[in-house]
Amino acid sequence: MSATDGTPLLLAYAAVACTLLSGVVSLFALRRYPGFLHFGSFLFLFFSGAASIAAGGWTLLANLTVNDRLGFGLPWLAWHVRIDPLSGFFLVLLGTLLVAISLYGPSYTREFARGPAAQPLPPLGVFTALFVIGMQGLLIADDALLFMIFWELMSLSGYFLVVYQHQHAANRHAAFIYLLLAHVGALVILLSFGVLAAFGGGLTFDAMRAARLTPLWATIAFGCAFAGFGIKSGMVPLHVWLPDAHPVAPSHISALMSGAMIKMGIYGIVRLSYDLIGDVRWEWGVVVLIIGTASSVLGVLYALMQHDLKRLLAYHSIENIGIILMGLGLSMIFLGSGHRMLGTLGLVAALYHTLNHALFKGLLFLGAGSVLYRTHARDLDQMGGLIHRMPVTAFLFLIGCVAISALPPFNGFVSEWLTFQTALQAPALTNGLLRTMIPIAAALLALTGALAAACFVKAFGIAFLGKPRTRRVARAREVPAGMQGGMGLLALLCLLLGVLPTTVIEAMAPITQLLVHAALPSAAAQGWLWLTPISPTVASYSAPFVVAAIVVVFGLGYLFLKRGAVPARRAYAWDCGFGHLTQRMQYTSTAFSQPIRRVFAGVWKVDEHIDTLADAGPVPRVTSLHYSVHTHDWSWLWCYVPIGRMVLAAANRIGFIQTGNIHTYLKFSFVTLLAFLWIVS
Amino acid sequence: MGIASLDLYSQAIVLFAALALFTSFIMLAQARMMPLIFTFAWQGLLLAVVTVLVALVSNHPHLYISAALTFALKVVVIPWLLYRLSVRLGMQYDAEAIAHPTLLLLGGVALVIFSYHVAQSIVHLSGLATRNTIAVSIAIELLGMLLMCARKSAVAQVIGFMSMESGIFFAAVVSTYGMPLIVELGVAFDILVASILFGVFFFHLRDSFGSLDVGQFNRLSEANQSMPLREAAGEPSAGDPA
Amino acid sequence: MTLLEVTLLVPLLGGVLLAIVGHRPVAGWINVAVGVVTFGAALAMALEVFADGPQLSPSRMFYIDAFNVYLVVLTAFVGLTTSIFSRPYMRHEVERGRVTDRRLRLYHSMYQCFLFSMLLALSTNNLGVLWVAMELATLTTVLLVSLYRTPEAIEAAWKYFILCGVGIAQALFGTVLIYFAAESKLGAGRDDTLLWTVLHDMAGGSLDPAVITLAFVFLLVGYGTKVGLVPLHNWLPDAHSEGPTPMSAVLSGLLLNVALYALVRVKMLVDASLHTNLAGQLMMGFGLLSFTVAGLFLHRQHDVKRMFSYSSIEHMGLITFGFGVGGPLATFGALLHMTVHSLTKSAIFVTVGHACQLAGTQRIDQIRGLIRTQPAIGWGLLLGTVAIAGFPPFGVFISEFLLLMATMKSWPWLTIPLLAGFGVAFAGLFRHMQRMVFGEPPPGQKPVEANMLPVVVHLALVLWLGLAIPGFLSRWFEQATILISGASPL
Amino acid sequence: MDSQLTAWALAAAQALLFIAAAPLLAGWLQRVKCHMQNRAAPTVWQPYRNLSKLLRKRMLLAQNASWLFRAVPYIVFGAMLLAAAVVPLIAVRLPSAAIADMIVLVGFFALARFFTALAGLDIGTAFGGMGASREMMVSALAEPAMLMAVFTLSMTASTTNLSVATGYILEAGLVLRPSFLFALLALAMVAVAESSRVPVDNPATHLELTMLHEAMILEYGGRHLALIEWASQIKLMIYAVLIVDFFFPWGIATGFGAKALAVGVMAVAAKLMLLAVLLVVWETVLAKMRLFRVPQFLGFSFMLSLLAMLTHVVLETGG
Repeated sequence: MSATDGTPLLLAYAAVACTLLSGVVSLFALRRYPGFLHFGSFLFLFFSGAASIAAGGWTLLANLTVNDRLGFGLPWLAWHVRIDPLSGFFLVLLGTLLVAISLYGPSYTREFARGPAAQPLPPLGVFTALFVIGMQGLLIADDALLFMIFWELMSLSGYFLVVYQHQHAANRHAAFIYLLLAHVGALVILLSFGVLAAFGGGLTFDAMRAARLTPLWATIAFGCAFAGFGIKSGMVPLHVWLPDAHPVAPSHISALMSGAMIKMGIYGIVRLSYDLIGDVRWEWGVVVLIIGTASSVLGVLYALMQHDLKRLLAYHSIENIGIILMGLGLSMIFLGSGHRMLGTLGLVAALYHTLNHALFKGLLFLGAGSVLYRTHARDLDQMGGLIHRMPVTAFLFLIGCVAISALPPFNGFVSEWLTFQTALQAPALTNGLLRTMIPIAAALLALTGALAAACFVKAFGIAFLGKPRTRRVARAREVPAGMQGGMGLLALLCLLLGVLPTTVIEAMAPITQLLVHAALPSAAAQGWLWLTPISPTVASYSAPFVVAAIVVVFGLGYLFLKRGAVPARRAYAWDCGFGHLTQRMQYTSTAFSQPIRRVFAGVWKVDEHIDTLADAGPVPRVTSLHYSVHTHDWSWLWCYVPIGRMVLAAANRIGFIQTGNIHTYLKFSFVTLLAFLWIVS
Repeated sequence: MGIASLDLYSQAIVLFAALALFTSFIMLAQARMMPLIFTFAWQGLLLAVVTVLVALVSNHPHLYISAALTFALKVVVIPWLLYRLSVRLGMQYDAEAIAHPTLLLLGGVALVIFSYHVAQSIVHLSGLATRNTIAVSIAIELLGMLLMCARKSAVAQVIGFMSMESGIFFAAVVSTYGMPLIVELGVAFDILVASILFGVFFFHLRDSFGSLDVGQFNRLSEANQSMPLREAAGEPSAGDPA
Repeated sequence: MTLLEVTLLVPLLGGVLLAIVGHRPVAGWINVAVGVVTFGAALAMALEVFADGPQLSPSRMFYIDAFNVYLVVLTAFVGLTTSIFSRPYMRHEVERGRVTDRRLRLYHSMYQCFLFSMLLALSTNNLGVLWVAMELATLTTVLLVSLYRTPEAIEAAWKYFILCGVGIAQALFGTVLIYFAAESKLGAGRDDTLLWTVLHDMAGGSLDPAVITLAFVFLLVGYGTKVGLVPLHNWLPDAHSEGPTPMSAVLSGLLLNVALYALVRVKMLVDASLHTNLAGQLMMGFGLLSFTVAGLFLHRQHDVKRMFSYSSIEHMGLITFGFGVGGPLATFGALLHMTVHSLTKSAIFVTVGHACQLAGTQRIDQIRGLIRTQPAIGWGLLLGTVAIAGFPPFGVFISEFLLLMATMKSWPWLTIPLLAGFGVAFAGLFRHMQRMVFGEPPPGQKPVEANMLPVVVHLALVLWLGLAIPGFLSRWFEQATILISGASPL
Repeated sequence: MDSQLTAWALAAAQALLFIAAAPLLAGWLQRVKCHMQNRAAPTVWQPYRNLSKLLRKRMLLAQNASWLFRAVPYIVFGAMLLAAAVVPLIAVRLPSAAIADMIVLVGFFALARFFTALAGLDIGTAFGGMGASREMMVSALAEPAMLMAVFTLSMTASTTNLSVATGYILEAGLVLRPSFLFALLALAMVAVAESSRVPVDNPATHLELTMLHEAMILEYGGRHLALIEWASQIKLMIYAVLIVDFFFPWGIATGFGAKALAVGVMAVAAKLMLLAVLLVVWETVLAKMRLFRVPQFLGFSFMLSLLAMLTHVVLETGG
C-alpha cells in the first residue's frame, strides 16, 4: 500500500493503538490515583476518536479502499484488514461518540472514584478500551475469523461494563442475559459465515465476495446473519436483553452501547447482505421491512410505559433500529426488483438514520447520565423542575428530544423524511401486495413518530419541567463544563446534520457506489439549500429555510412585542380556587401515558393494582389509596421464558444418568459395548 | 466340519474353553462367597492348563512363563487374598440374594449366542477352533461384566473383573500364543497391584459405609437434586428493575 | 542417555525419592524441581524431533513423532505448573488437617508416578505397553482420588477404579484382537507385532477388516471410558470433585488427553486398514452425545469442581467429534483444542482450588463475591471461564471456530446441534460462575495464600494461541495433522 | 431571474395574506355558528380585536414558568407561518412550495404540538399535564390517518410537493376517483380532530373534563396567548385550504397575471366560506364525545384513508 493511499488505514491503526493505550493507562488508576482514568485514559480515547474520524472521513471523501495483512492469526490465514467507505462511515460515527464521551467521561467517572458508588476503576477503563477496540477492529476486519474475534471482544467487554456495578442482582441478571444472547447471536453469525466460506472456499471476505451461492443457501446465509446481527441490534422479538443491559451500565457506556454498539449489528447486516452475499433478493426486504416496522412500533409503545429514564431511552433504541431496518428493507425490496436508484435512496436513508440515531441517542444518554450524576435518580417520577436547576443540560437534552421525535429542522426528521420518500415510490413496483404493504408500513412509521413525540414530551416534561418532586432533585446543580461540552458537541451535530442534509448525502455517495454501484445524482441538484432526493418536482425540503423562519419569528417577536413592553409579572398558577398547588398534584409519567395505555391495551401485559384503605365509620371514607401498575414485555414471556424452562426441564430429566449407583453405570458401559458390537457385526 | 474332524489338540482346546465357560456360568449363579472364590480359582487353573497345553504344542517357551504367572496370580494369590479378606471382614459365609437367578442365567446364554454371532465375522480368518475359542473368550468376558452388573457385593465385583481378564487371556493365549512377554509382565504387574488395591479398598469401604454392598454407595448421586424451574433464564423483567 | 530416557526416568525416580523424603516441606520443592527437569528434557527432545523428524528408539520400544511429542511437552508443562500450584495448596490442606503426613508422602510420590505413566503411554511404541501405562495411570490416580478418605472420596475412588478397570479391560481385549489380526498377517513368533510403527507401516489394507472393526469397538469403549465419553463418563465427575484439586487439574488437563491420544492412534490404524469412515462416524456420534449431554448437566450442578469436570466432558466430546469428522481442518482444530483445553482447564482448577479454600466449601451457592475478597482469584476464575466458554481472543475460540467451519463444510446439518450445545453449555457455566465471582462477599471471608503464577502463564499462553499461533507450533500441528488426516490444512 | 424575484415576492405576499386572513376565517366561523344557534353574533372582525387587545396587555407569568414557557409561542407561531408559506392559497407553482412538502407540513404541525405540550407541562399544574397527555394521544392517532390520506393523493400525483400535486389535480380535470372520496372524508375528520373542534375537542369550553388544547395553554396570557391563538387560527385555515386545494382546486391561479390572481382570491374565499358553513353545521349537529371514544373516531378515519389507499392501488392503477 502506497504512502498516501494507505494513510487512512494507518490512521485507523493509530486509533486502535490509542484505545489500547487508554486501556493500559487506566490499569494504573488504582484507588489512590484516579487521575490515570479521569485524564490519561480519556485523553487517549479522545485521540482515538479523532483518529477514527480522520481515517473514516478520509476514506469517505477520497473514496479509498485500502487492504492490508497482519502477521497474526492462523498459519494459513493472516489477519486481513481493509478499510473502505462503508467501514469509514461507521468509523466516523464511532469516533464522534468517542470524542463526545472523552469530554464527558472525566467528570462523570468521578462518582465511581469515591462516595457511595465507589468501584475499582481499572476495570472500567480497561474494558471500555477493549469495547472500543472491538468495534474499531470489526469495522476494519476483512476476514471472518478476525471479524468474529473483534465482534466477540466487543460483546464480552460490554458484558464486563454492564456488570461493572455488580452489587445489584438486577445488574448481574441483565449482564447474564446480555452475554447469553450476544453469544448465541455470534454463533448464528458464525453459521452464516460458515455457509459463505463453504461456498467461497475461504475465510477471507474476498473469497466470500467471489462465492456464487444458490438462492436457497444465500437465503440461509442471509437469514442467519440477519438473526445474529439482529440480536445485537435489538430487533423485536430478540430485543429483551437491550432494555435491561443498557440502563445499568455507566451512562457514558450506555451512550456508546446505544449509539455505537447496536449499530455494529446494522453494519454487519449491510456488510453481509450487500457486500459479501451481493445480489440482494426482494423477499429478504419484505422480511426486514416487516420486522423493522414491528420493532419501531413496539419499541416506542414499550418505551412509553417506562418511567425509568435510561430504560425508556433503551427502548427507543429498539424503535430507531426498527426505523433503520425499514429503510434497509425498502432498499432491498427496490434493489431486488431492479430499481437501483430507489434502492440507493433507501440505503442512504437507513445509513443516515444510523448516524443520526448515534448522535441524538448518545446525547440523550449523556443527558440522562448528567441527571443521574446530580440527582442519583433514574425514576422520572422523582424528578421535575430540573430546567431551573440545570438549564444547560435541559436545553441540550431538549435538542435531543426534538431530534429523536423526528421534528424539523433537526436531523432525525431528515432521515425519516427520506424513508417516507422511499416508501412513497412503491407505485414503481409491479407487485400489488408490496404496493399496498409499503404505504401501510409508512403509515405505521408515522404512528411511531407521533408516539415518539408523545414519549419525549413525557420524558422531558416530567423530568425537567414542572416542580421538583423530591428534595434531592430540588437541590441539584448544573453539571461540570466537560460534561456540558460532550453533550453540546453532539447537540450541535444534531442540528448541523439536520440543516445540511445535502452535504451529508453527497459525502455518502462512495458508500452506495461501493455497495450498489449507484448514487443519488439529483439529491443536491438544486444546490446545498434544497434537498431533492428523487427530483425537484417529486419532493423537496429545505431545512435552512425552516431555521431562518423560526429565527425571524423570534427576532420579530423581540423587536415588536418584547421590546418596550411592560416587564412581565409573576403570579400563582390557576388553582381553581382550591388553594395552594403542591408538586404531588402534577401529572406523573404513569398518568401521562395512561390514555395511550388504554388505547393500545393488549400490547403489554399490564397488571394494575389499586388498594384503598378505608377507615371504619358510619360513612367509610378512603384515607389512603395506593396505585401501582407494571407493564411486562410479551416477547419475554412468549419467547424466552419457555426456552429457558425447556432447557432446565431437559437438564432435570437428564439427571437420571448420574444415579450414583455403580450397577447402573456398569450397565451403561455394558449396553454400549453390546450395542456397538451389534452395529459392527 | 464338526469337532470330530479336528486334531486332538484343538479338541482339547475346545474342551477347556467349554469348561471355562461353564465356570463362568457357575460364578454367575453362585450366591455364596467361598464357592465363588473357589470357582474363580478353578477358572484360573483351566486358563493355566490351556496355556501350558498351547506352549507344549506350539513351542513358545515364553508361554510357560505366562502360564506360571497365571497360575501364581489367578489360582494362588488372588483367591487367597480374597479368601483372607473375606475372613477378615467376616463375610466368608455370606450369601447374597441374587435377583431373578434364572433370568440371569438366560441372559448369560443369550450373551453366549451373541458372542458367537459376533465372532462369525472373523470365521474366514482362522480355523474353527480359534474362532470358537475367541467366541468363548468374548462370552467369558461379557459374562464377567454381567456378573459385575448383577452382584451387589464388592468382592463379587472384583471376581467378575478378574474373570473378564481371564477371558481376555484365554483369547490371547489360544489365538495368538500369548502376548509379547513385556506386555504379559506389565499386565501381570497391573493385575497384582490392582488386586492389592482392591484389598485396601475393602477396608476403606467397610469403614466408611459399614458394608461392602456397592448398592449403598450412592452418596454422589445427582438424580434427586434438581434446579428449580423458576430460574428459567431469570424471571421476566418487570417494568422497572429493582 | 537420551533425552527421552531423561524425560521418562526423572519422574519415576522422583516418585521414589519423594516416597523417601515424604512430608518434609522440601518435598514440595522437590516435586517442582522434578517437574522442571522433566519439562526441560521434554522441551529439548521436542526441539530435536522438530529439527530432524520422528525418532524411533534403538529398541524400537519408544517412538516420538510430531503427534505425541507436543503432547509430551504439554504433559510435562502442565505437570510442572500444577506442582507449583500444589505446593501452597497442599500445605493449606495439611494445616486444615484434611491430609496427614503419611498421605502427603503418598500424594507427592503418586503425583510423579502418575506423570511417569502418562509420559510412558504417550511415548511408547508398543500398543501393549500403551495399555499397561494407561492401567498404571488409573492405579496411581485411584490412590490420589481417595486421598481425603472421606466416604465420598472412597466411593468416588471405587467407582473410578471399577469403571475404568472394566473399560481398560475392554481396551486390552481390543489390543489382543489387533495383535491377532497382525499376527495372522505377519506370522507368529515375532515380538514386534504390537509395535505401532510396524502395524502402521503394514496396515495399508492388509489387516483384516472384520477383526480390526471388532478391535476398534473394544478399544473405543475401553479408552472412551477414560476419555469420559457419555455414557461411559459417570466416574469422571465423582473423581474430579472428591480428589484434591491439583489431582483434578492433571486429571482433566492431561489424563483425558492421553486417553484420547490412544484412541486417535488406534483410529489411525483402523482408518488405514478399513476403507470406510466407520471409526470416524462412531467417534462423531459419541462426541456429539457427550457434548450435548454434558452441556445440559452443567445447569444442574451444585459443586463447582463437579461443574468444571462436566465442562471437561463436554470439551472432550467436542475434540472426539472433531477427530471423528476428520479432514485437515477439523483435525487441526481438534489438536489445537486439546492443547488450549488442557491449559485452560488446569488453570481453572487451580483457581477453583484456591476459591474453595477461600470460601471453605465447594458448594456453588456458598461461594460469593470472590472478586471483592481476592481480586486475583476472582478475575482468574472469571477469565478462565470466559476462555473455556470459547470467547475470543482466547485460543479456545479459534479451535471451536475451526471445528465449526469444518463441520459446516462436510456435515452442514450437524452444526445446529453443535451450536445449540455451545449455547446451552455457555449458559450453564455462566449462570453459576457469575454468582460466585460477583456480588457482596459473605462477612468474614479472608484471602488465602495463593500462587497465581500457573494461572497467569496458562491464560497468557491460551491468549497467545488465540491471537497468533507461533510458527514452530503451527508447524507441529501441521505435521501432526498430516500424520493423522493425511493432508495439510495450509 | 426577474420572474424568480416576482415569484418569491408573490409567495411572500401569499404567506402574509394567509396569516392575515386566518382570523377572518375564524370570525366568519364564529358568526355563522352564532346565527345557526340563534345567538347574537359578533362581527367577523372580532378575532382581530381580541388579538390586538391581547398583544397590548401586560404579561402575567406563572411562578414556575421557565424560559421554555416563554419561547414556545414564538416557535409555534413560526412553525405555522412556515406551514402557511408552503400551502398554495391563491396560486400554484410558487417557489416557496419547495421549502417543504406534505410530510414536512405534518412535521411542522408536530413541532408546534410538541412544544405546546411541553408548555402545558412546564407550570406543573394538573391541567397542563392532562391537556398535554390527551393532546399527544389524539395526535398520535391522527397523524397516521392524515399521512395515509396524504399518501393516497401524493401517489396519485406521484409527488409530495403541495403545489405540484394541486397543479396535477387541476390539469387532470374532473376525475371521479373513489380514493379521493375516502381520502377527503378521512382528511376532514383528521382536520376536525387536529384543529381541536367538536366532537373531539371544544375550543369554547374551559370545563377541565372536556379540555384538550385549552388545558395546555391555560396559563398563557398577553402576547403569548395572542400568538398561540393566532397560530391555531392559521392551523385551522391551513387544513381548510388543504382540503380545498386537493379536492376542489378549480379557480386557483396557475399564472401570475393580476386577473388570474384576483380570480384565485375570489375562488378560495368562496370555497372557504362554504367549507366553514359545512363545518358549523357539523359542529352544531354533533355533540362532543367522551375522550375514550376519540380513538374510535380517529380509527375510523384511519380505516377510511386505508380504504382510499387500497382503492387507489387496486382499482385505479390496477396493480
